[in-house]
Amino acid sequence: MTKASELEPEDAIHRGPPVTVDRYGPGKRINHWITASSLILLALSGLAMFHPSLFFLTGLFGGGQNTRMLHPWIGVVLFFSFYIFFFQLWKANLFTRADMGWFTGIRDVIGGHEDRLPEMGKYNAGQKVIFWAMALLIVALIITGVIIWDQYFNSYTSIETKRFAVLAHAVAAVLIICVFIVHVYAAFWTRGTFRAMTKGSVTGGWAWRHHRKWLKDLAGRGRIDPAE
Amino acid sequence: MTNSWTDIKNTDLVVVMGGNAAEAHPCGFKWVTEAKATRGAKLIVVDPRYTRTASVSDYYAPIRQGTDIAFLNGVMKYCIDNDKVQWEYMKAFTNASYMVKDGFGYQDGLFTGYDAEKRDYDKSTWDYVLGDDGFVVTDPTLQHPRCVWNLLKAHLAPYTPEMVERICGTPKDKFLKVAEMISECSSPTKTMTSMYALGWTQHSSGSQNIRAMAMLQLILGNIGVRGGGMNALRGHSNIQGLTDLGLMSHLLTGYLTMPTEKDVDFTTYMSTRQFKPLRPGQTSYWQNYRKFMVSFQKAMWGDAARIDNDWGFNYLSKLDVPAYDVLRVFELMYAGKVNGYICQGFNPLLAFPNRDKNTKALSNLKWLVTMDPLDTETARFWENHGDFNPVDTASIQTEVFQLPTTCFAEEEGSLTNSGRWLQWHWAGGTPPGEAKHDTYIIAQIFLRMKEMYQNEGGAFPDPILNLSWDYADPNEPTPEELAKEINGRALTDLMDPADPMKVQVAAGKQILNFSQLRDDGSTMCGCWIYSGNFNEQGNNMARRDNNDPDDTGAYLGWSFAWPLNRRTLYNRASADLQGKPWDPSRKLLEWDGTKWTGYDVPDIAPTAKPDEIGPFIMNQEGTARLFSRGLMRDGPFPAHMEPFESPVANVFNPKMRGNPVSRVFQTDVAQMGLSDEFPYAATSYRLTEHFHYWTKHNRVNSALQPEFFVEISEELAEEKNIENGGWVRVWSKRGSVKAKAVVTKRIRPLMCDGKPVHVVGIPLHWGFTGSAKKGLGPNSLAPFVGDANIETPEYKAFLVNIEPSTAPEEATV
Amino acid sequence: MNVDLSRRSFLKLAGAGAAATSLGAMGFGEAEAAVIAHVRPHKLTKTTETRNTCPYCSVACGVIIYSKGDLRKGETADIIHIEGDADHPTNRGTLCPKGAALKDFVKSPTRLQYPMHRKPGSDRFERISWEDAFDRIARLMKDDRDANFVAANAAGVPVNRWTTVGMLAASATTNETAWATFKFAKSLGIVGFDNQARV
Amino acid sequence: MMDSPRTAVSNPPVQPMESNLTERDLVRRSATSELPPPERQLTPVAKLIDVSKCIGCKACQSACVEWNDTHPGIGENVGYYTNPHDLTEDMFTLMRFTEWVNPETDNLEWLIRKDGCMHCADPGCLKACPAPGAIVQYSNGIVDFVHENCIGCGYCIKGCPFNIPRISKVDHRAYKCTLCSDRVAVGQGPACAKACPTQAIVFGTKEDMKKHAEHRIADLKSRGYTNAGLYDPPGVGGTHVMYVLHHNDKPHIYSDLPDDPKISAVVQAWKGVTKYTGLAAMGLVAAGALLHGVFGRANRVQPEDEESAERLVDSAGGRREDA
Repeated sequence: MTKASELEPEDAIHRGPPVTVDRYGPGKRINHWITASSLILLALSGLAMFHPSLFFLTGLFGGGQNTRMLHPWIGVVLFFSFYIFFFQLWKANLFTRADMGWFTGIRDVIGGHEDRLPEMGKYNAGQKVIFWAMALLIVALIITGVIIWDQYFNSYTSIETKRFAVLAHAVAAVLIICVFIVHVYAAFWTRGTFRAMTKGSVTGGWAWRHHRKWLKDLAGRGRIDPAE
Repeated sequence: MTNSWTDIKNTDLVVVMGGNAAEAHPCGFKWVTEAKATRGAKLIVVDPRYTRTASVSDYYAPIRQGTDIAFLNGVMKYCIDNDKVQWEYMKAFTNASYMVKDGFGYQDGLFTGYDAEKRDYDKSTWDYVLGDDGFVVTDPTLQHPRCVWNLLKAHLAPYTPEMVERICGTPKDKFLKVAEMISECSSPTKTMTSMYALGWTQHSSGSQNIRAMAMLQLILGNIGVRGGGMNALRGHSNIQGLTDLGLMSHLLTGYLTMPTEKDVDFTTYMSTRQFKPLRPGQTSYWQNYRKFMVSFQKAMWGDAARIDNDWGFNYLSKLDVPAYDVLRVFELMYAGKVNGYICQGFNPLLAFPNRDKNTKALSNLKWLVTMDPLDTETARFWENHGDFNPVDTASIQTEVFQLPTTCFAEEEGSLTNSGRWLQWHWAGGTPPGEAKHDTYIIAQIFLRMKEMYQNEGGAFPDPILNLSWDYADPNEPTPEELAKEINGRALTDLMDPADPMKVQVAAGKQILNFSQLRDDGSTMCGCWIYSGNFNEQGNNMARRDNNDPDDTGAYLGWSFAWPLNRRTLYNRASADLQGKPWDPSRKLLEWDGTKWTGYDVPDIAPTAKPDEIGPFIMNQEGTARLFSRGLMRDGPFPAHMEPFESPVANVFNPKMRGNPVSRVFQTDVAQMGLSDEFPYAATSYRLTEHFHYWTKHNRVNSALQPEFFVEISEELAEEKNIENGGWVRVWSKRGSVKAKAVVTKRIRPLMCDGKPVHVVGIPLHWGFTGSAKKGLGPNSLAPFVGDANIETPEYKAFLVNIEPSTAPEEATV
Repeated sequence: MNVDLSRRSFLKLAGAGAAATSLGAMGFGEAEAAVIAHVRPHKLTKTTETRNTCPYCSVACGVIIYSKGDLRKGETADIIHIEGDADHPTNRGTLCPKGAALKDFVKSPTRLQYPMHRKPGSDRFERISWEDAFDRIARLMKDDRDANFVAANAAGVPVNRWTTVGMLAASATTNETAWATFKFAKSLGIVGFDNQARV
Repeated sequence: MMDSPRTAVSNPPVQPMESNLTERDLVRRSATSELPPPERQLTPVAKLIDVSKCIGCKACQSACVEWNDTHPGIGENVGYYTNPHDLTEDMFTLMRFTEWVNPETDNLEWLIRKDGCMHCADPGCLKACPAPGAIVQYSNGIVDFVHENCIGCGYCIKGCPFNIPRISKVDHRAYKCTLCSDRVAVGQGPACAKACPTQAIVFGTKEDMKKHAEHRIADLKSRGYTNAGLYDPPGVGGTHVMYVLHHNDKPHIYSDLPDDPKISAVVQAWKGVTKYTGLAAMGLVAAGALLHGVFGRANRVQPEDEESAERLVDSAGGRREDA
């Protein structure tokens, strides 16, 4: 038995067939999608100001002036929305010994041979990496972002500082976009994942296949509602 | 200016002392930088502050304000002691060889004949020894102890470099460097120009400051030559014109003078003015005074000025005092003896010293009329603005009329610049609102008064009823009509003196210039020195030919310069006794054997032989005066005098305060401060970003220099722990101001007579109207005393105290 | 081969898809076309030039006034710019910080527009017509002159002094205005008549 | 078509004139890769500021405000002559005052430098600008801002080695000295150069200005300024606004004029390597995912997984919470 910290309050099994398992409550889902959409908007508006070949993206926001004006505000939304999310999930994302096996067996991960890997809790190591990467990059982006938010914070830092900030902001942005792509693709590739963020539940089979330890813990703790 | 702005490019050395040309006259100063860049000329700045002029100088020497005479006397002594004199020039063109009466002398800082009671000199001994022929006795060898040259040397003897350092606080080595650089210009082929302004005039000994430099320039042979001269940089665009036209209490036009009570009739008046030559064959041009005077009277009163009524001589006021100058008038106003006042484009509340006294004086008026394009403080002197104008509005019973006038851009006419150029300009804009031309306003008031005198009679209406006012539209005389009146015209046919059969000028025609004026009433001329400005050739002030043959800087085809379009005064002195230019590369005139030829209009009769007639034709002597006889109230030689408020005593006479003959009103004696109570030497000045109290109404200039400040040295700041940019209070015996402090390296304490003297600089551009931040100025602090000869207030040297303070308060309305 | 979106999984993607399409609605692809490079239009085109001189110091720099409208054609002229006259021998087109900002002196918000009158003890100026102002001023002057004029001194010499009213003449008016002012003041016998020269 | 003006000492025309600076004269355009080469090469112009002739009168500031119709605010005195205290979107040029005691002579020197856009041959502002056509460089050397295209991001400020551009708080667009491109376009020199009373500011072809500078430097050397020289920094490819300095060996004493200005290495990295590797990285990850998506097998839940889950749940028995 592992500590309850890897389980979250709303996690629960419903008898089948087919068996379904609650993974995210409505709060978390709304929270996730706000974060997700701000990240997408930030990527689009940021890329527009990052490379001339993508400047046309400013059209999405009603022109360059609006893009420049909106981008930082969306950043603020992302920051708060993500960190509300963060403080609910961080415990479950702490690394465990089992995660080592996942990393060493990364080939099997990509090959889809999860049976050859240790059983995963609610989150596998890959998801945890994504989680912590997001957390760190968003901090970096909000800090550097504020430094170069001239409309309000111009007078607080030197130009030299701003130059480093704008560089760091660009690098962090590139990284977070890469992380984002991996995250989205992983969700798509691992069939049956999206419903976790739409319906909020997954099938028992999905849980058995990808997060068997999580499923067993739930079962072990009898987090199962009565058969209908 | 004896020379013109454009002539400065011909100089080898520019001495800016008693002025700050780069800041106050930047576009004229251009010609200094031009001379530096093209001729390798040098620039010396002597000033209590390291000014923006100093920032581009080759050598800067500090000096305590009000001690310029000691400095210049020291330089003169240095030149004489080191044989740096242009001997031939000095001997021939000055009165150095003239013998002076035995009685004359100088002791303990005073000349002979001083009367402490009257605060005046008996000047009878300040004169030449005249021979039986009525001419001055001279000693061309300069050996006789009583000749001007030896008296001058004796007078200068005390002004050693050590004495200069003791009085002026100028380190000996710096003084010697300046003296050495200046003395080089005694060479006939090197010339120096003096550019000065109110840094010399605004002292109780202002006139003598200027005399001292003029004498130095004569010793060096720099008067009348290209790139030389005494160049007074006038402050305002047409202050030269208003002075030339005699808009002063003691003057008539063209430096004709107002009669005094002594001039009981025209004959008596003329007897003291038609100067006879003091040397054989000299011109003494004032012998023509009567022509100018009669023609002036005819211009004023036309047919009412007839020979049988002394040409209307009695229409003129006769003065019972030397002058009803502005200080005297405000003193009278303060005493409740003035009922009405008209301020035409003038802001006395900020312009005259002792603001508190000005406010009280204006409050005593029954009525005040202001004519101005701008909303001046004077027009609102009754309005409470907290610390910026702390008055009790309700108690002020003065009725005020604020009349809006046009400004330069909306009117046509001529202005006379510092170089005596009369330049015509045209209107380019429509006046705002109901603003009117000054001439219209003056005409309206005059015509109404005239009508009242016609209908009601009243006190001596003749000069008013008879004033010639025959303009096409009496309600608004046109600039052309007035300009033609100034030029003058023939009233009857003028016959040619050379050929009595020939008509020189037909009746009604404009005269060519003042040489055609007559004293028999057959000509009229508003201002003789301007005559030629608008003759039958047309409006010469509007000429715009900017050709300059051989780049002399003369520009004879540009506008019109008085007198007779002459660009350099005393220009005959640019050539030697044979009529050859001292410096061929800087020729102005040359004697071709029969007449004077050259680049400028000769300042002498064109056929006057060089070895016979002296260059200074306005003087009875034909020469320039190193010894000015009784013509200046405070002495024939410049002698060191301390300001009335000085941090140190006069080293020649510790008991002597200020200028011994300056006029001091009883009410002001009590308001003089002493150095124990007010230890710091204050001076006032302009900043290049602003023009007096006008440009604070301009958003652009207000942005460039937004707020009133005072400047002090880092040493004084430390002593008083005043921080840069912090608020300070500066106060004198007469008032107190609050200002921002600018702590700078550009002002350093000076060691004078063994004690450090701290200088406090106070710029003058702020008030309580306009766009800039509200502020006060030096006139809240300066003393109500003027120069002994011309009554220019002592704005440049007075005493204050200073302390850290807080921001001034606005009116609580 | 795994990109086989079944109807169900397509619906699952709907959330993300919706975002994209609604963004499209915001005008995707309609990024504004950049304005081609251009400099500011020359603002003096079709203005009227008038030669004048700077009213400040005694260098008397030549200036050119640029106005919309031409006084010489009887039009109203609105000054839009003032600049140094390059043909002028003294300033050669240069101007100091005051001269270079002359337009905003002419147009300063504190330029006076109307005659104003302050009654004794009042705390404000009030509009007055030119006619009323002239009548009142002339009357005040006439009455004071008649009351205080000094016709002759003790010795009976006519002195014609009016000392109870003084006048200051402007230092920036034209010589022509000055001459008219001179005639006015001296003929009235105002001895307290002076100008800025002394200050 | 006329070429570049040779002087600022002339009176502007009032008759309609065709602009001499158009899109066809551009040599650089911000955020634009392939710009058609200009049809002609205008003679490079330059403004030469002779600090040794400058009297700090601020006529250049006045003339600049009046010509460009800006509205600088009225500030306060904070103990210095420099007003306003910094360049602003309404003050394109600024006299900066420094009181410097020369250690060699122990004499005070009041160093007054006219600050403003240097019109670099290699403009950092243009390099940093993300908005196509917001910053342009004409073949005569003028670097100008096209405000309609400006998005107000402030990258130009970070790109500029001289800290010149300023963003308007009102319209959020960048402003700086245009070298009076509108005057140059009709054959006139900049307003500041025309106004400058001592002609410390002169304008003409860059070649002429360099010749003029030589004379001035010779004069200064003759007056003892042995280090007098021309400031035309190569680090930014030279500038079209140059200084004559009496102490050219230490430009920094003139209120921090950079001794050797360059576009910051950080900005170079940001606008260079980061831009390309960044795009590449994102591209690769996306491509990787796509390829994996197309050719790799989907990770599907198998029926036996479901069964195992059901078995587990059944065996887990009834509901109990023993956490």
